[in-house]
Amino acid sequence: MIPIVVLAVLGVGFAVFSIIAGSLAGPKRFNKAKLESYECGIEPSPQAFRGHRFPVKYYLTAMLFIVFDIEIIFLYPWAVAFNKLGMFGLVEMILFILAVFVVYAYVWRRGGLEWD
Amino acid sequence: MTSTTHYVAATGVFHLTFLLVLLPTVGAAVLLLGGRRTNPWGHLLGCAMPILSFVIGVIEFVALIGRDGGQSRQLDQHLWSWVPAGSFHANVNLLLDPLSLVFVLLITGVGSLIHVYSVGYMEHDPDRRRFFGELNLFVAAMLLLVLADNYLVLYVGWEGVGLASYLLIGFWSHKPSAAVAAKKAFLVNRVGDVGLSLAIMLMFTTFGTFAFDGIFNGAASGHAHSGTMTAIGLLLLLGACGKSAQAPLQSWLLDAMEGPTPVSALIHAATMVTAGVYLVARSAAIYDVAPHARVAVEVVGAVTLVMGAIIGCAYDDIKKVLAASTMSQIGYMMLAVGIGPGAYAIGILHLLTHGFFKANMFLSAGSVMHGNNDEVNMRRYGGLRKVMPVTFACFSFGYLAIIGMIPFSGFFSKDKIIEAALDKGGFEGGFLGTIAIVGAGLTAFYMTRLMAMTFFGVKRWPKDVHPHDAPRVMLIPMAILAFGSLVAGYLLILGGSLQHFLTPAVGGSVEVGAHTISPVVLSLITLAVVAGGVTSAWYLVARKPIPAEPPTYVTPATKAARASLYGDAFNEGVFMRPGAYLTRALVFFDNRGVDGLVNGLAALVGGTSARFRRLQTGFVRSYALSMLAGALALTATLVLVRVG
Amino acid sequence: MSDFHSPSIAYTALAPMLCIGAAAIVGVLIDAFVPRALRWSAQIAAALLGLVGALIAVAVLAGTHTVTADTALSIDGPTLFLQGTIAVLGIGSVLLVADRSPALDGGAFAAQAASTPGSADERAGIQAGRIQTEVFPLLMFAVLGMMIFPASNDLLVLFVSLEVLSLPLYLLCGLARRRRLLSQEAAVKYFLLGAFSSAFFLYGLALLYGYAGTVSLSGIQAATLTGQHNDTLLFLGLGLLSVGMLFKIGAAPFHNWVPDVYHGAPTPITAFMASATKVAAFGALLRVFYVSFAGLGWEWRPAAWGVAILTMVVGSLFAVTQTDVKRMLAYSSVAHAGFILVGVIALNRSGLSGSLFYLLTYSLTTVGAFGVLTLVRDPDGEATHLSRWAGLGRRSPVIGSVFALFLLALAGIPLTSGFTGKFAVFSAGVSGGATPLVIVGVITSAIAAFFYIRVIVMMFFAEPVADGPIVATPGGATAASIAMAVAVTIVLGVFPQPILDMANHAAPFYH
Amino acid sequence: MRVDYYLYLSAVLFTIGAVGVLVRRNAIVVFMCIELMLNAVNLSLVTFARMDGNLDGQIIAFFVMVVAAAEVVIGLAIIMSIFRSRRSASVDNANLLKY
Repeated sequence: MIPIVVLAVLGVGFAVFSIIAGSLAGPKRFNKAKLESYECGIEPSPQAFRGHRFPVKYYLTAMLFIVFDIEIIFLYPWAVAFNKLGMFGLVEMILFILAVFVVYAYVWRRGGLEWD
Repeated sequence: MTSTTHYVAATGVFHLTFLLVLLPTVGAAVLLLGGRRTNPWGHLLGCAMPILSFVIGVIEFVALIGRDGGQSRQLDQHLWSWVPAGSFHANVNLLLDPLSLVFVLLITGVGSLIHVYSVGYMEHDPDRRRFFGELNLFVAAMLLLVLADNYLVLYVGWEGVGLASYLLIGFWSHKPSAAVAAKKAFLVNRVGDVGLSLAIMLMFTTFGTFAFDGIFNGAASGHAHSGTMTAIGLLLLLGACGKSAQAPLQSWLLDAMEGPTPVSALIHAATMVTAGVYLVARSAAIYDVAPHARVAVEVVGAVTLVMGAIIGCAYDDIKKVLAASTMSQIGYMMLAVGIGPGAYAIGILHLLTHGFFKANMFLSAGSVMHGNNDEVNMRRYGGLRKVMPVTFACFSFGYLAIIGMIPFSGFFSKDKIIEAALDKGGFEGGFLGTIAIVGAGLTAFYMTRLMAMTFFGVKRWPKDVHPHDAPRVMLIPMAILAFGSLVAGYLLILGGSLQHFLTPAVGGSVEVGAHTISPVVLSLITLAVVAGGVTSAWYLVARKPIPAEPPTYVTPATKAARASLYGDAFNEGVFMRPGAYLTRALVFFDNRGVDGLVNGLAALVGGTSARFRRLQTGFVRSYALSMLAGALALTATLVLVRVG
Repeated sequence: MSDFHSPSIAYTALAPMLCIGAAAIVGVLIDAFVPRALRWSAQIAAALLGLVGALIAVAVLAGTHTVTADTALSIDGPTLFLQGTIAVLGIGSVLLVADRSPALDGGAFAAQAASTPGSADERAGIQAGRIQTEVFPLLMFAVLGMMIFPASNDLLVLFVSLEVLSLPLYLLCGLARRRRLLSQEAAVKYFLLGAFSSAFFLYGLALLYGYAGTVSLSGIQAATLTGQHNDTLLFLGLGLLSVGMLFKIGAAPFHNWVPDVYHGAPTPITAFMASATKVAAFGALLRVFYVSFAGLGWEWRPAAWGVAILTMVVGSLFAVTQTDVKRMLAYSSVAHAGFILVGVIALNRSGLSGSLFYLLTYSLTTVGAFGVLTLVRDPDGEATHLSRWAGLGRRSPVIGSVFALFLLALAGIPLTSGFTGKFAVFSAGVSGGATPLVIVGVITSAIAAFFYIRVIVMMFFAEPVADGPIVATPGGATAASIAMAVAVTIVLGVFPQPILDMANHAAPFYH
Repeated sequence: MRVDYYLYLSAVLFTIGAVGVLVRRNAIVVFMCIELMLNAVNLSLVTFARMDGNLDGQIIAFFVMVVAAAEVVIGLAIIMSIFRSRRSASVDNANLLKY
């Protein structure tokens, strides 16, 4: 028990120390590149609208991600119990994925996946 | 009534019963939905339908007379199954028995005459077709009401006549007063309707059926709790009060006079307003086991009969006087049906004779108005007997009938009621009898006043008015009704024929042994009181000139006018000052108290609504708050009920 | 953990729901693959086919009693009755939605929901004659949720179907072509409050799960019978669960959204919400209370009485001073929810069948009434303000009389379906020992009659306004929808017996 | 270890969410509060599943998450559209429909 507590204290202490020390010790010289969003060194595109609003495209993409991401929640338990579920589970899951694909087709055909 | 009620299936000519209702319905549908195309012949169709119904009614009457007495005269025509409620099925059935047949004849007979009269009366109205359509709708609904064999169908007719009455009061909707009157009639009637619908619910839960026979047999068996029966009786009475303009729901009737006069004659004098009497008479079996409710009926009848008569003394508007008198006369009928076994038939008898003479007087009043540029103020009439001789003659018949002069019809029916009231014996009988006699005196007073102000004295109409008798199409129905006012009494009373005829429906007359006062003596007393009323009215009203304006409105400028005013104010006081105060108090009560109550209720609803609708703020967060509060209250109640 | 066994699924018994689901998915595919010119008609065809198919399936299934999908769904009399009702309402609403005749200025829906109101984008969309065909799949998904809702035999399916029916409705509310700010506001309000109420529902579900260890309705019933569990959990859960369902039926004090949302939403969608949503939600409410909590009647009745009385009073009282016809009908739907609650509280067989019948009559009349609303138009859209309706009955007697008929039916005047329905529910209430409630019901109906009649008086007795609204000649679809409502309103008033018998045979629940 | 503390925590979270709905003006924040309520319920569900020793609660929590995700998508779309036409996401500004 005690080693765990010690480890935790050390970990938290180190994190707090690094943040505080960094902000105290580091030089404060800002330029454009430093203030920009970090996108693996690529110029972020497109720019945020007048400095504080992002185009709706980001929203759309994020929403599509959430919707398609959430199907995993059903795939995962099914995969875990795949052996027990047998044929029935397979058929149901195929139906489920087909239904998701219908929506995918809709999004694709109506231009939801195009950036511009 | 100890015998069980049992209806036999309709056969032969009685299969036509449904046509009674169907014909006017078709008429109404064609006229109301047909649009302008039906304008040229609409009124003819409108007249034809009730006349045809009347013919069928007469045929069935003859056929019914031909049958053996008793239960074979109660015929049930099954049309279709309507509402299956639980295990029981409410049917749309029509019941043809003596009671309903009497009403059928009254409604279609008087109704036909009034339809014919309206052809002339409404001749220049652009909406005459709609008028006939709505009148036909009324006849259909009223026939359904009286022909129903269960309370549910009766309720349909009840709502139907209410609707038609509402439409017809507001027929001249361009007049704001008519629209207000229609609204008031609607509101007051809703109060009564709630009573009736609750009564029906209660009967259904008590007896498990809506049918008359089932309920009456159940009531007669005496299994039901007496408190329940009293409650049913009182709720039915509430419904009857609303429809029949009985205290305390009487106030709408005076305002209803805003409708065209034929409507006042048919709906607000002869037929619809008697529906309450019909309801009580029909529910005789219920009142037989609910003595307390019966007393309430008597009291309502007695109160209204005096109240209506006193109010009748106060108005200068000829139609309103007649309306007040209608209230009063229906009070007599209520009193009669409240007295109970043996008197039901008398109440119905008075209802019939009243149907004749009151319709007659309304139509005559319509004729007077017709000839006086629609003037209703009696102070602007005077001396009309010379220029409108036929109208005067007809009205006189009605007048003599209503004050109960021998040998006019009112004498027979009203005397019988007074007799029946006194025969109850004891304090109750004496009290009710006295009230009925006083009412007869008051009736004589205000009717004489009306006659004197309208037909006698000097002419007071403006120069540009040229009073004249109405066209023949209006006079003939008036004459027929006037004739009816004279003879209806004999025909109905001859050898107790009506009572005998009605026995299967409302029970036979019960002879009370000795009369409290010998009928002859009683008749003489009543006649003396009536003569007193006539004389005092003549002395107080007709002897002196009548100012063209009612006293309160006269400016104090002219001394001479003032002098005559004081006299007039004095004369107006029925029996000196106390009477005057009483009159005014009652009129005040009627205008402010009851109206105030009704308007107050409406204002309460409207005001509450206007205030609380501000709760709907439009803010999502306040809605969420109300939901959260609701959720807390709901769960708290659930948990507390469990704990507590 | 027990061994898994495949649940048996009676696909035939699910046919009505499968039909609707298929139609919805086909609708999505149509939007994806069919060329723009054909989309609209293809969508209508798919939606109507699905609904008619569901109706036929319901008719074929009549008399089925089965619990399927491992006790998740119960296909029994009430379910089929309600599914049939919903299918009919769906047909009526789809017809209203489908009407894009020029007289209606191109239908009720926005050319492009995403474009900002008043923007050039929006004008361009309208000029190009663009239309949002997604309305139909959304509608069908909502219908699917409504079909499953009353069939749900466990709380989880109940929750999921509640959301399936709600989510498309949130969107549909915001799609009005005119007065878009109102429409969007309605959508936001409906969404936020709807999600709020779902959270309550869900918490109730969780507590009941904690109480019974299961979410199946029969399981919960069994747990209540043993009485060996934690009662606090039970009643807290029951209360919170009820909040979610009472919200959907629009019962006070959870009714605040009703007038705002009904007012702001496109009228065909209002018609759909006021009718079908109410039917589905009452179906679920009835099932939950009749199956799981019937044995606790004495415990939940006081609260239910309070809600019913409040609902009736609030609905009819607030409607009295409304000056907008659409809003007035919204409050009237609140009052009607109260009347139906009387049948729910009766907690007996006739209460169930009475409520089912009432739902049918009320909802069809409502579809018709809102259908008429779409026809009375000013240059800038529907003329819903009461003053604009003055003298309408004189200028166009047919539409005036039809609307008067619907109002009379809503007021419960005899010989219309509304009377029969009210009668069925109230008599059930009396036999179920709720006489005081019925008295309140009768009195509030009397108040309610006042404002219905007021509109009729306005239409027929008032002088027509000078530049009054135009009464559009309905396109075939709207006319068909309204005609259906008229026919049902009259027939169920005069010859209600066959349908009443059906409702009687539909009861009780099978679980 | 007592599991019922999680129930209390869940109730507290639920309440915080409900109160947040009432006091916050920004539609997005209101919506986040509703999500908090849903997730508080999830905590309850998982706790009850643990107490009863069956998995139903956890499966239900999955379903709740899916529904919540769908709700997010729809809700944000609606809030976005009203924000674009009104330039404000305050729920108090959306106040045309009342009385």
